[in-house]
Amino acid sequence: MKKEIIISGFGGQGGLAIGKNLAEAGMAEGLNVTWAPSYGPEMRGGTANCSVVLSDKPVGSPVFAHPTELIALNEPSLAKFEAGVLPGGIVFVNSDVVTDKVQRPDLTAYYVPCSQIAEEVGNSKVSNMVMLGAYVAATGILKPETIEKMIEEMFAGPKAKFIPLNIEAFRRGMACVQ
Amino acid sequence: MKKEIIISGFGGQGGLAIGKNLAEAGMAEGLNVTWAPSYGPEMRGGTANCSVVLSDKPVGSPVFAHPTELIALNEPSLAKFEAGVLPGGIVFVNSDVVTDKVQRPDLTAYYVPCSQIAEEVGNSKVSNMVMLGAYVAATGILKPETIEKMIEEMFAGPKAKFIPLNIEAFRRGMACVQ
Amino acid sequence: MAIVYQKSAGLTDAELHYCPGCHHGIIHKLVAESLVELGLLDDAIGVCPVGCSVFAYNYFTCDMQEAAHGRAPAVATGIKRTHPNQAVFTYQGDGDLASIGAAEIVHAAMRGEKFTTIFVNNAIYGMTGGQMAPTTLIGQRATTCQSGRTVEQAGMPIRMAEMLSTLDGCVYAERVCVTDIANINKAKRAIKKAFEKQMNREGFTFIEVLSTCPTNWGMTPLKANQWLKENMAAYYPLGVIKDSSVEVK
Amino acid sequence: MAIVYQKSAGLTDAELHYCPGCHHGIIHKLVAESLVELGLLDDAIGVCPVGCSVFAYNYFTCDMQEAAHGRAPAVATGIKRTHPNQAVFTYQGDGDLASIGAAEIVHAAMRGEKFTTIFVNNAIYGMTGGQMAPTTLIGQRATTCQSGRTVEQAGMPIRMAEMLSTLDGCVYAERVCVTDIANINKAKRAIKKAFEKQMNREGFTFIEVLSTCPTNWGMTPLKANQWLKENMAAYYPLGVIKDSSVEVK
Amino acid sequence: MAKELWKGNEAIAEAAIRAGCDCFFGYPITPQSEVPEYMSVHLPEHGGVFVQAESEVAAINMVYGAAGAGMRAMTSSSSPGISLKQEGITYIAGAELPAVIVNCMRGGPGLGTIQPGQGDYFQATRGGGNGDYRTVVLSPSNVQETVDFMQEAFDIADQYRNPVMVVCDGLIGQMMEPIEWREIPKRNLPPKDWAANGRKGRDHHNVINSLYMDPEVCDAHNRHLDEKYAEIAKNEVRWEEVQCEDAEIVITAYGTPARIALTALDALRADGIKAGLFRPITLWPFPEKALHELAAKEHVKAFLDVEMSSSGQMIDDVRLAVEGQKPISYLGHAGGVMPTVEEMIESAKKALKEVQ
Amino acid sequence: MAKELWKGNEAIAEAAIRAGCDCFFGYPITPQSEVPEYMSVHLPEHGGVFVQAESEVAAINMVYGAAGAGMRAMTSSSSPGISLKQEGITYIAGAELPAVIVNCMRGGPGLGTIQPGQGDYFQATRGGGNGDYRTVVLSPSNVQETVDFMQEAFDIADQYRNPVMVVCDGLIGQMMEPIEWREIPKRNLPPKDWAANGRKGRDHHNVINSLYMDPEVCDAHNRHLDEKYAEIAKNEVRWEEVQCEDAEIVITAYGTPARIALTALDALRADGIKAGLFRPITLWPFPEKALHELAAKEHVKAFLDVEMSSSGQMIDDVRLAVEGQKPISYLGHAGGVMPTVEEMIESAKKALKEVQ
Amino acid sequence: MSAKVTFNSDRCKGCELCTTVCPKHIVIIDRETINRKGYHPATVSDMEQCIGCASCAKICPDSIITVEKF
Amino acid sequence: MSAKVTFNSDRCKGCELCTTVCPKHIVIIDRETINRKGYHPATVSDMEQCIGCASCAKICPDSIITVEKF
Ligand SMILES: Cc1ncc(C[n+]2csc(CCOP(=O)(O)OP(=O)(O)O)c2C)c(N)n1
Ligand SMILES: Cc1ncc(C[n+]2csc(CCOP(=O)(O)OP(=O)(O)O)c2C)c(N)n1
Ligand code: SF4
Ligand code: SF4
Ligand code: SF4
Ligand code: SF4
Ligand code: SF4
Ligand code: SF4
Ligand SMILES: [Mg+2]
Ligand SMILES: [Mg+2]
Repeated sequence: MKKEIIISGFGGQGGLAIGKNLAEAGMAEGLNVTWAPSYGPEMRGGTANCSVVLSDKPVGSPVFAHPTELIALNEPSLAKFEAGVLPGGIVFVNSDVVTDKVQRPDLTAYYVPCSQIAEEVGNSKVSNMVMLGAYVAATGILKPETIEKMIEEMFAGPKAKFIPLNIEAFRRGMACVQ
Repeated sequence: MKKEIIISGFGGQGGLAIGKNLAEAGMAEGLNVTWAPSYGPEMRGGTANCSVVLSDKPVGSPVFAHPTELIALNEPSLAKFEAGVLPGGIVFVNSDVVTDKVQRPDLTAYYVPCSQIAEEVGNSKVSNMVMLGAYVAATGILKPETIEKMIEEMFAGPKAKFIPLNIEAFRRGMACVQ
Repeated sequence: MAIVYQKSAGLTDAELHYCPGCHHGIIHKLVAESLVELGLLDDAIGVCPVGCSVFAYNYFTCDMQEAAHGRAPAVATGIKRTHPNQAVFTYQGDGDLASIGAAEIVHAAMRGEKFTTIFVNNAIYGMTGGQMAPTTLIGQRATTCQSGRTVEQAGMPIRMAEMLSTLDGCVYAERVCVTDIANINKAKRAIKKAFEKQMNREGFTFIEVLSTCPTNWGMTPLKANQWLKENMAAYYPLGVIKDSSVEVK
Repeated sequence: MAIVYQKSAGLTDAELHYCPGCHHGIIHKLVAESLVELGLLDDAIGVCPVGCSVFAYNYFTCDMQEAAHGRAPAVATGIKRTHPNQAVFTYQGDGDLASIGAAEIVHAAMRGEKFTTIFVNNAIYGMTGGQMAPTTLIGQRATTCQSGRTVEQAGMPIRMAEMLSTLDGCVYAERVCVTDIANINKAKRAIKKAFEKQMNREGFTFIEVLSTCPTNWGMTPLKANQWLKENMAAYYPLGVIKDSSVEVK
Repeated sequence: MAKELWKGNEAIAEAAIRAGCDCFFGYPITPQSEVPEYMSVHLPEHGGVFVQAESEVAAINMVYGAAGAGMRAMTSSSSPGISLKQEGITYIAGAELPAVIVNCMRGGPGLGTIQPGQGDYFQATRGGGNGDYRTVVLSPSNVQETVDFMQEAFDIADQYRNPVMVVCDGLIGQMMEPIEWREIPKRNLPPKDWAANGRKGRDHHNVINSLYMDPEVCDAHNRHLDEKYAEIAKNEVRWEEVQCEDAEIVITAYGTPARIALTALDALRADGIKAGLFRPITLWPFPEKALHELAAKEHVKAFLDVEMSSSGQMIDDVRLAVEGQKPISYLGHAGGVMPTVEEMIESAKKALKEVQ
Repeated sequence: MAKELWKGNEAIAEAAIRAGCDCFFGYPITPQSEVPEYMSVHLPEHGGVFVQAESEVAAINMVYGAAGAGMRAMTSSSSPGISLKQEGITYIAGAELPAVIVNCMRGGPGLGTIQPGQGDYFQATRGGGNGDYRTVVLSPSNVQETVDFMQEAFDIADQYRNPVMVVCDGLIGQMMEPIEWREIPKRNLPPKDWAANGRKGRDHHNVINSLYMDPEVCDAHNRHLDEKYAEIAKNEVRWEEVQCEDAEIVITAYGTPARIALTALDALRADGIKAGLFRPITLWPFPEKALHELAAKEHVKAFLDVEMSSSGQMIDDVRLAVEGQKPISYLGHAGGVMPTVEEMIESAKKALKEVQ
Repeated sequence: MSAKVTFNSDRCKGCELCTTVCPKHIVIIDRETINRKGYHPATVSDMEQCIGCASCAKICPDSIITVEKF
Repeated sequence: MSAKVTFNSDRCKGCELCTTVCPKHIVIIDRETINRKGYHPATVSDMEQCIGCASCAKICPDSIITVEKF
């Protein structure tokens, strides 16, 4: 079992954080995980992406040309990475930002209105949790409980008030693809 | 035929110049020659020396541990290099400065009162020419005419007035060992 | 219909890679316009630094050389000494010029090298992601002084224009900024004057431009503009620091 | 019979390798005496440069480190930051400090590193045989400016004490010489004061000592002494350049 | 021990702190800037000293000073910055000071690219500075190893009074991976009675120095260094062999290419090709003997050296070790392009075909 | 042509001027300071530019600027100074600029000694800077060759747009020897239409640069460099073989040890021992093929590598070329002590005895 | 209308600097539009009022503004 | 004699600096002697006049002068 995921968007959209959450959760479930960011000089408007591997075997290459899943948070990301997705792979699109559609017929596409849902839930900052929910639900690679536990740990102590919000966002994201 | 000469004295005593003169003259006679100075940080009172090779074959090493001749312009030089002179070699001592004598019985020693002769000739600056004369006379490796021609070239033009003085010093040096 | 203003012929058509509102872009065009207006463009050789303006060679239409980090003054010396009649300029950031390249700028100034330095002081290492620069203000946060720069740890920020002005070879040093039109106009006058003095072979000319880094300051461009005026200009006084013709206190 | 004066306990018994009359030897002993008199010898760590004083570690009886050419301020920073309560000093020549090491000294001063620099300015590269230094006077001959230094080729000589004094981290800068007893006494007072300020954690302290190089100046020691007083002291004014307690103009 | 997710560069910094690093002197450069950033916050919390130096040259000389005064001192940088440190490193080696230098390599030459590279192998293993000297070079190929190697690096440095480099490429510096904070057995280290940190009553003054004016003394010093290097080579050489027992094609690789090779190995084995990996962990001392012996094995038919370098640098060491016993082919890219699993598979197959 | 007696360093400077050197940027250091000193007087007489730089770092970057603007630019230094130039050299290689760098080597590591050494072989031939690049390295072993090689150095630099190093040791720099000012055939060199020296109506602006942010582009640039290096290796490799036709023991040496070996050769032959000398003249490209073929000859029984280095650096290249065909032994000293004729004779005899 | 201001809107980064220097306060950010770079571009709200002073153009770091006058 | 000046003459470099600072002008170079370093060493011509001010010792770069006083 091995998932190779690319998460890509504008710098500041939170793609790197989604990747970290996936890696953290994978680690919590005892998987071998890696997270590798693209990095470069400060160029706003550019695309920032990261590569995440979740695997039951030791991870060889932390970077790869052909992801099993793509999470595209903006249009340039979809344009850049769609072609490389492994046949039969899944593409998650932040449909609030991206109006383009996935072109390849051999891919499963989920259009997740992350920001909209986040605002519905009450805080635009939780849109990443929505996408995470969608990913977890669609791939089944991670247990929802793991993510929820992770959320609880992330917001331990004084920030505990954010837990329900995040869990709600996560669940709404899961619901999107079910 | 190969001569390997070490000329050594205080910095400023002109030992390096004697070496250069030997090399120039050797070159003029079609020999293969090299001149190699010792070098180091400025330390007055230290000893400066150079190594000269005159040879009818291409010169391999320009430096050597066992000179065929040693020209010692001060006491530390004699002390330092006498032991290394090739058995049967020659040691030229500037007897105006060095009161020590050559210890090894297998060496020929010439004690040349260079400064004294130079002053007799009329200029303390030509003491090097005295030593050169001694060397040429004792070794026979270079023709006296070569040196005299070299002196003429060295003092060509406005400095021509120094020619007789230098030639005189050179000849007096030759006379010392005859 | 006459064109009152358009992109300078001294700039290529390439899109600038700078962050929104970053002053590098404004400073670029003032340099480009100055070269064009003085008729130097076809003659000029520019030297870019390592810093956010590392790609400046993509933007200026004159010949350009990319220097190693901090070494633009040495590179420019190599160029100008062998091309004494041509206009040579360096474009350097504060990390590049005031930190790693401190020896090179001091010595170019001491020797009175006849090129013009455009020193873009944004009080931070922009390109590498916001580390402390020698010009970072006391209390200002950076990724290598996350609770703000302290005197104890890093000393007081360095005023390069003032320091270089102690050197006779530096004949002209002015500090400007580009936060508004009045200052932009002043900055351009200063840059042109520097090039004129260079072409007159007067000596080393130095224009320090206070500049924003909205991204690493963590501010909007407008907020950054404001912060510059209130904080940077207070510590780094604007104006002529040295002019060998008119001695200014 | 009481000893009025003898070789300082701060100096080893090794013979100094300096040329006859070279001031390095005098400056060494002033530093050694100061350390002894302030009770710092057993605590002190000195840093030697690359230059004629490269072997200073053979002469001082305190612990010593030999730095790479020009990097003594960086080496001293590494020592002092990790040993904040001990006395740390660097001893640097003008090639070492003002040329190759310009960035390091500027930044040590900017950061206000709490060590003392003894800067021996003899207007020449002594050790390597008399090349031009940044402090070589206009008209002075050196092996790399054999007809004398010119402004056009090498700029005006750099006044390090004045330049470093523009930096807030430099709390004390004085220029002295050791040509005669009055000046030797002044020099020693300055050196002691610098160490005291260091131990008070005031900041970076800098003593520039004008010094002779009879060998490479091609003069007798006495002639060199004279030349220093007449020429060097004229361009490099003696006295306190900066004292953070008493602000001097 | 619970696993924690750490970014390579931050793990390096934290591991150094845990290894007792007293002081860090550095200068920003991508892709290693997280090391000084982390140090600036956390080293002082542990009583350590952080200074952002004015340059890489200054940083390495600060390391020299602090190390000479007996501290566990460290710097880190990336390729062009490491080039600037060469004089300082040869001084540290010449003066026999312990120090740890991290090179988070990017592609070259010159300014090159900020993406991962391995073009500094020669510089690290042969010494880019002047004179005859060696730095011990540890090469982790995952984040756990970067963590494990930091204490080793400080210990080896102290034990032999020699600079130790930890070289990783930008990818290892930037990526996150789960790690454990394992207890690494501490070595029995000699006292630093040579340190120039103030006499404090000592009957002699200590001197830190790399100058040996007298040729004979300098030569003797070099011989002493040589003996030390021979001892290090004997004691400290490390490598890993993966599925080499029956391998017909052996991939030689370190750092990121080595971990990519693990994936290629699986694929090749799945294809019925007996592939193995020989991974030097100490690049100097290079595991020459082990590789020579492996090359002598009947079942080994060919080697494939894989590096993030245009035409290979470690390949020289591989050739020196293999000594013509078996053919060696090369796969590599410089400048941020990483060799892919697919390329490795293809090259391995080609290399095998050529010997058949 | 009359012979003239010249000091190595001054001959280097004069030869550079005659080769059309436009500008020299340098910093004093023993034992090469006569180069800048000579240049400061004589280069301006020929309309050239001399600047005493504030440091070796500045000097090499001045070379970069002048070379980038189309000039024949040069610098010289000695070992620690060359270490400081490493970043600059890799930039010059990366930006493909022609430049000539002289290293008048002294003993190391660190400050070491100012006496002659050869411990910078690795630095010169492998690149002490970051990334994959090569400098052409010419190694004269007498003053005549230093003179002959200067024009070649500038020409090779211009032809391939690559830095060229001339490495000699302090002895060759300091000694005097008779030389002739021979006419070296000039190469047909490409125009420097890439130079950033002002557009002057050109329809595009020229850029001098070693930055290739995009990994693919950087990789392609590296491949381009590699092809260039392959071409240089094909065209420019030089070596000398002395009495190798029947040699049983072959001494490999360059620079001063090579000329000392000539004396040893005579002595060995006089003793009835068939000794030869294989002298690489280009250290990079190393005459690998020629040496490999020589090693294959029946009559060659063993090699003796001799260097002014503690345990040898060129010996790696010798081993890479010989590839285990014949045993190689080593004789060397670092730090100013030169291998003597006597040592060479003894070592050669020992090496031969060991194979018998 | 005595003057015309043209924006190369695709390249606008929405930094708002131009909006701070117009003497007529007619340079505004068009919050309704997102350009291909993802920014809200600047525009002129009322070209009639423009006096062609070129201030907006002078400050634009990306040099995307052209000003013409009759 | 109220003071005594001793020279470690073997180490004297004959630089003459000490001769310039003696208030009594009694420090001189002994041109009759050459020490093992090859220099004419300094000496005191008339010890009686010495006031033990230590000036000669203070300036000596080689620190070879010791001054004692009753
Ligand atoms: C030798 C070397 N050291 C460090 C770097 C990394 N580096 C790139 S840009 C930069 C600093 C940029 O800051 P600044 O000069 O202020 O320019 P800005 O980006 O702020 O315009 C640094 C440290 C490098 N490229 N080379
Ligand atoms: C990196 C490096 N460059 C150059 C040198 C050669 N060098 C030794 S001392 C010196 C200059 C000495 O001059 P200064 O600092 O003025 O000291 P002085 O000898 O005059 O006391 C130089 C250039 C060196 N050792 N290392
Ligand atoms: S990081 Fe700062 S300096 Fe660099 S382009 Fe962005 S705003 Fe400008
Ligand atoms: S060369 Fe000059 S500085 Fe050096 S010891 Fe001699 S006199 Fe002193
Ligand atoms: S040209 Fe002047 S008036 Fe017109 S929009 Fe621009 S700033 Fe406003
Ligand atoms: S200044 Fe330029 S980039 Fe910024 S908002 Fe105005 S038009 Fe757009
Ligand atoms: S102690 Fe004073 S008085 Fe006595 S000799 Fe020395 S200088 Fe003269
Ligand atoms: S000062 Fe010292 S070295 Fe010089 S002459 Fe006097 S005693 Fe001798
Ligand atoms: Mg900046
Ligand atoms: Mg000096």
